[in-house]
Amino acid sequence: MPTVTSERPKKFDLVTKILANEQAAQDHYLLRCECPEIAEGALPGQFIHVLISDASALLLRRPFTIYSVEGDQITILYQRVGAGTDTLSHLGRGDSLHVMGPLGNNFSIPPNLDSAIIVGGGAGIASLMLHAAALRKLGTRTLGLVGSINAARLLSVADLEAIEVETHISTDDGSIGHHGFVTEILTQILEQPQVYELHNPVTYACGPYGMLRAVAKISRKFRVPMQLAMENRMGCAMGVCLGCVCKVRTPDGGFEYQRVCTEGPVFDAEDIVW
Amino acid sequence: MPTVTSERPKKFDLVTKILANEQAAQDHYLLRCECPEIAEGALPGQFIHVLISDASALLLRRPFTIYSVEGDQITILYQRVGAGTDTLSHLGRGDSLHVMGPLGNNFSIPPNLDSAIIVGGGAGIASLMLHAAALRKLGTRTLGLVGSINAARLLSVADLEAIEVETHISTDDGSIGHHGFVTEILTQILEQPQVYELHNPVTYACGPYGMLRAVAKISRKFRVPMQLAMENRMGCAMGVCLGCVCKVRTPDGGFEYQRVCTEGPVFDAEDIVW
Amino acid sequence: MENGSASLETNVAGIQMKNPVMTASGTFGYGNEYSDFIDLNQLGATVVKGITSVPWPGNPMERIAETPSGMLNAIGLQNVGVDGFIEKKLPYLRDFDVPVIVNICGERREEYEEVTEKLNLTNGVAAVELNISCPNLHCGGMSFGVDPKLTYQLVKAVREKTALPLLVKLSPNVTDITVIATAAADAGADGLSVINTVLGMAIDVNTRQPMLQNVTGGLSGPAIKPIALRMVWQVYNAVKIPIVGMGGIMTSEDALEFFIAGASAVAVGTANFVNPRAPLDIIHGIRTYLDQNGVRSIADLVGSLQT
Amino acid sequence: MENGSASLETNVAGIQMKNPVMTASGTFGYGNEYSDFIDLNQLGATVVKGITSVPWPGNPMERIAETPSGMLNAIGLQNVGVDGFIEKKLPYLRDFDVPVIVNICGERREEYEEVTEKLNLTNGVAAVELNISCPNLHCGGMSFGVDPKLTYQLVKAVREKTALPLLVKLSPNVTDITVIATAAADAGADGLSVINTVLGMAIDVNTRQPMLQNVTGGLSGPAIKPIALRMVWQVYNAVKIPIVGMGGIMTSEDALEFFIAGASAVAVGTANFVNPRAPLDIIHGIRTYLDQNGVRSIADLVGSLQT
Ligand SMILES: Cc1cc2nc3c(=O)[nH]c(=O)nc-3n(C[C@H](O)[C@H](O)[C@H](O)COP(=O)(O)OP(=O)(O)OC[C@H]3O[C@@H](n4cnc5c(N)ncnc54)[C@H](O)[C@@H]3O)c2cc1C
Ligand SMILES: Cc1cc2nc3c(=O)[nH]c(=O)nc-3n(C[C@H](O)[C@H](O)[C@H](O)COP(=O)(O)OP(=O)(O)OC[C@H]3O[C@@H](n4cnc5c(N)ncnc54)[C@H](O)[C@@H]3O)c2cc1C
Ligand SMILES: Cc1cc2nc3c(=O)[nH]c(=O)nc-3n(C[C@H](O)[C@H](O)[C@H](O)COP(=O)(O)O)c2cc1C
Ligand SMILES: Cc1cc2nc3c(=O)[nH]c(=O)nc-3n(C[C@H](O)[C@H](O)[C@H](O)COP(=O)(O)O)c2cc1C
Ligand code: FES
Ligand code: FES
Repeated sequence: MPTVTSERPKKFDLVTKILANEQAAQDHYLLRCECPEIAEGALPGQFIHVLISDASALLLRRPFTIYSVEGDQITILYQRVGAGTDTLSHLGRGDSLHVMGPLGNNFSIPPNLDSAIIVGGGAGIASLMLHAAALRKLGTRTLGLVGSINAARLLSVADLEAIEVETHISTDDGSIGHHGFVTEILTQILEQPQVYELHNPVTYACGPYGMLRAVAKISRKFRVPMQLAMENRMGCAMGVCLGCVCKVRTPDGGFEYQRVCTEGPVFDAEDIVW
Repeated sequence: MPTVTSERPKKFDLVTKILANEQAAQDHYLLRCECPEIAEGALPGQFIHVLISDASALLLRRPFTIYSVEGDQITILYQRVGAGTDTLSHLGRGDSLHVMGPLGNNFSIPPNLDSAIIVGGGAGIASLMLHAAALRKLGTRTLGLVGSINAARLLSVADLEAIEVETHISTDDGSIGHHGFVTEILTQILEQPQVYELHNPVTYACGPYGMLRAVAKISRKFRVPMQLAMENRMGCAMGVCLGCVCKVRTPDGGFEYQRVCTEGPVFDAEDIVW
Repeated sequence: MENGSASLETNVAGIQMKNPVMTASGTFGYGNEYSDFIDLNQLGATVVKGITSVPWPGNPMERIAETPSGMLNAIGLQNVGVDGFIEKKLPYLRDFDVPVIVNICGERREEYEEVTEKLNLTNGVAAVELNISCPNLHCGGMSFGVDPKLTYQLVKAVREKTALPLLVKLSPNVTDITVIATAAADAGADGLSVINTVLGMAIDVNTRQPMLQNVTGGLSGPAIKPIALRMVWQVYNAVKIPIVGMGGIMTSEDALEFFIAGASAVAVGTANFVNPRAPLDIIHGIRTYLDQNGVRSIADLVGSLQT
Repeated sequence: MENGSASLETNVAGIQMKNPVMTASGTFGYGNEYSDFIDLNQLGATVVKGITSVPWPGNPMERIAETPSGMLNAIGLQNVGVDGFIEKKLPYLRDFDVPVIVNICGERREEYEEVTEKLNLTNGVAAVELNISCPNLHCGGMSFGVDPKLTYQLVKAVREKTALPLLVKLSPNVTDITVIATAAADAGADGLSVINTVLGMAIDVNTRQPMLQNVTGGLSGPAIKPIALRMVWQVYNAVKIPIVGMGGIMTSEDALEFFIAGASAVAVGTANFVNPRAPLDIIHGIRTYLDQNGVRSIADLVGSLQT
């Protein structure tokens, strides 16, 4: 499997205005803003680093993957988990936002890929949507495994179906779809790939750390190549603070700490030391 | 001259919604909100302590005098001077505000007072408006000396004239009224009180420290009693941090540091050690 | 205690409290100031403003300044003196069912002893908090608290004068707080208050003058919380006597961090200026957390950090 | 220099700079990372991430956490080692017209000496900044910087090895920073960098785990500005060698506070993470201030505090 592309678009640091910031599900929001420079070059899996408020006790920016691009506009899909995303959720049309991006590397598609599975846990699906669109544009058969706590927090199913991704839903409480984890669905699918019309699929995943580890283990078991997007805590998002690292195997059998913001967020699952 | 009343209204700590927050002059704003509890008891010269934003780098509240009371509503008149008042100026109708008050002591009116002069420098006039209204309600002849940097920042003249306070304007740049300081007008008036139909007037003043000191000196020279409102930096505004003190003469010929938030903000000019 | 909920009752350093939340010295006056907002009886304890042997005028203004997520103060221990305190301030507090902890300070050892002896003879004092960490005195104050020998001597001297529970309030302005903590514990302190303010400074660039007339002052508020927490954890691992944790506590989450780091009780300081109900909100939040996490008593949380 | 405006040129500790604004070690990488946003040639100087004799892996994650107006880090000096630096990082920087200051660290004196000697033989190093204050090393690092004797010995040893301008970066985690500053000056330092991060800690109350895998970390950002300013002012009054001030500088007003307190230059750290153009905005703001206040050169501002 080829590693991720190394040609990256130029980065921009902009002040833009929010065009829309609407609830997408319980505790989740879609925020759209005009960023022609970022929209132009953004690759699937890349993210923006957002300054939520000036002169505030919240010092650092917050990273969010680019969920979709329409013309000059980009959209992010974010979950309200703490002070920053809470403040963000209270902003509205016309409020200004400092945005840096596009940052990081991107998901890649091996030549002649026949089929793909994307696995999104919670807001993790946000990192996969642009990539799903890229896969579908190439005509790649794509299954979308979408996991959430419950029906009220289920994300992106309509957006996936609109681009003809075959979605499989699971919820922790069984309020919709499979009662259980996405990992269970993944196992079931990989046990009988032919049933799902999958030929040499690649798995792409994003979600909580524990889910990623589990998905990586399953993909490995079934010898399915996997790319995953990490969501470590970030400082600079520009590769200078070394705050966002994850443990990555080196060819010599050792390991090194690589920057999720720069060498990632997308890694080959085989390379991650869990 | 009797000292200030000691009967103080109960204090409240409320969350209210802003009803209006409009520019009154360059860099100055009138903010109105509904606070029945505070409106009911507020005395002229008393202030509120305002939490401008939660979870913010601006830790402390900001004190503002109650400019006017209409029914259940109170209004403050504030100048944008720093980060807090700048943030405040960006809030609008419907935004919530934490308000504590009414705080501090109040201006007092000696029995049978015939005439009064209020002297407001810049936003200092905000502290005098409610008192001017009280004076006029008693039928006291009241002169209003209003000083500002320039015409664009001139405050409250219409409000004063509406309650028949005879206003005298001065600006630093002469763009309206007397070209110079309010202190010059005050001297001129006190040199010929009869010309201005003043009989045993009392002076009430609020404004920058330097102006207050000058006004106190003039009042003293003409043996005119004077009350002034101090605007020291505040922490708690409740009398516990001892951060807001000013130097006050004690009967034994010494001095002590008294709390502007509790023993003040109104002091007898004679008592202040400058 | 609310029905069916976790117990917040605790005894720290011999001070019996309904809950482990105090108000910090110098930030809650003498109890009466906040009476329109808060029922004193609901507090775990209240620590009064630092008291000295004779009344002190305090520092000239300006005495406070705001900094990012913090404030500086250089009050200079303005207070009515121990006699004034006993006569004018304590009677009000005695009417409540809340332990009163008296924070004491001085320039020389004898002054600390004198104040302590007067408090011994007074009803209504639950404990003494020895302030060896005031950054706003030129002699005395912090100079005791940055030297382990002086700390030991002072604490020992006061210990010999009183049977009241004795807390010693440590300065964060030291290289190794465990050395001072150990000296205080060895000299007989019943508990340690960690931390006092951090020495800081701010300048008005337009006038090129310091924001405080005293030039430097003590930094408090959320800005210092990480420093305070680190010191509580260090002290917890170094001494056996209980710790009252403080420094930047605004919310119950903040308070919980201190318990987990090793504090047996917490004190709320600067937060009172912003939200007079902060101590009550914090008590409520702690109770909710204990209930939700199935923790039966606050003691089970103390020092429970998983490293 | 802009037409008709004040001169920002300055020579600090033998480092000739277009303006007195540097980027702080560990917060600006090796210069190339921010190339999409900022023209390196506009900086007064750039200080690179701490370098050691051999490559270091750094600490396990999580390495950073946000705190009120600040952040904690425990990177653990991950770096490519001095050889890797000279080979892979320095060539890029050499192409610019900006002094490169190399921050060096080690566990033992010999390591500092070894790194220094390698830098002596290299083109394109404007100065060495001796990091004796890294709070995230178990041995070495900060343990030098909190002991005046060890400071003296280490600085003297490195001084004897190099003719490069030598800055010594001080730790704020000390009782009296002037003692360490004096030791470093006496041992031959050309200038002092004040301050490194303040040791702090944060806890996740839900997991009861420290926010940093290393438990404690270094606090930086606006929260520490009052502490940093106080220390710059103390050091300015204690030693004669120039000071590079840092700690929480976000705006030109912040930087001006440091000059007025006694810094001859400033370094911008955490601010880079929030606003990559911060150093340039600060340079611009300083120039405007000097012009508006009729100050002819930055040197006239240094230590101009009116007390
Ligand atoms: C490359 C990348 C892409 C991401 N994309 C998305 C996305 O598209 N949608 C989405 O909902 N979330 C995304 N995240 C996670 C998102 O950045 C965090 O949820 C957000 O920063 C939390 O901020 P907060 O202030 O609300 O929470 P906090 O109160 O700061 O913390 C709440 C929780 O969020 C974690 N967190 C805090 N700061 C960060 C940070 N800077 N980076 C990562 N985690 C953090 C904390 O560890 C804690 O568990 C992404 C993270 C990364 C690194
Ligand atoms: C009792 C009292 C009543 C007041 N009434 C009014 C009023 O009606 N209208 C009005 O415009 N202003 C009034 N003030 C002044 C007003 O509180 C300050 O202008 C305001 O707090 C500044 O906040 P800031 O964040 O914008 O400025 P900052 O950036 O904090 O500082 C800018 C300037 O304001 C001063 N300042 C900062 N904080 C305070 C504070 N807490 N108290 C006083 N001064 C401060 C600073 O010293 C500095 O010179 C009053 C002050 C007091 C003490
Ligand atoms: C205005 C003010 C006055 C204080 N006075 C005292 C005092 O008299 N004695 C004392 O031991 N601590 C005093 N302190 C320190 C506090 O009790 C507390 O230790 C410190 O402020 C840290 O807690 P905080 O961040 O919650 O405020 C004072 C703090 C402030 C802000
Ligand atoms: C992520 C990070 C890494 C740092 N790495 C180093 C380092 O390698 N060497 C060093 O001397 N200082 C290092 N520092 C300290 C900074 O150079 C600076 O002294 C400190 O952060 C205070 O400045 P600030 O508040 O502007 O960030 C680091 C700081 C941060 C935040
Ligand atoms: S976030 Fe700073 S290196 Fe990745
Ligand atoms: S502001 Fe705290 S005592 Fe007045």
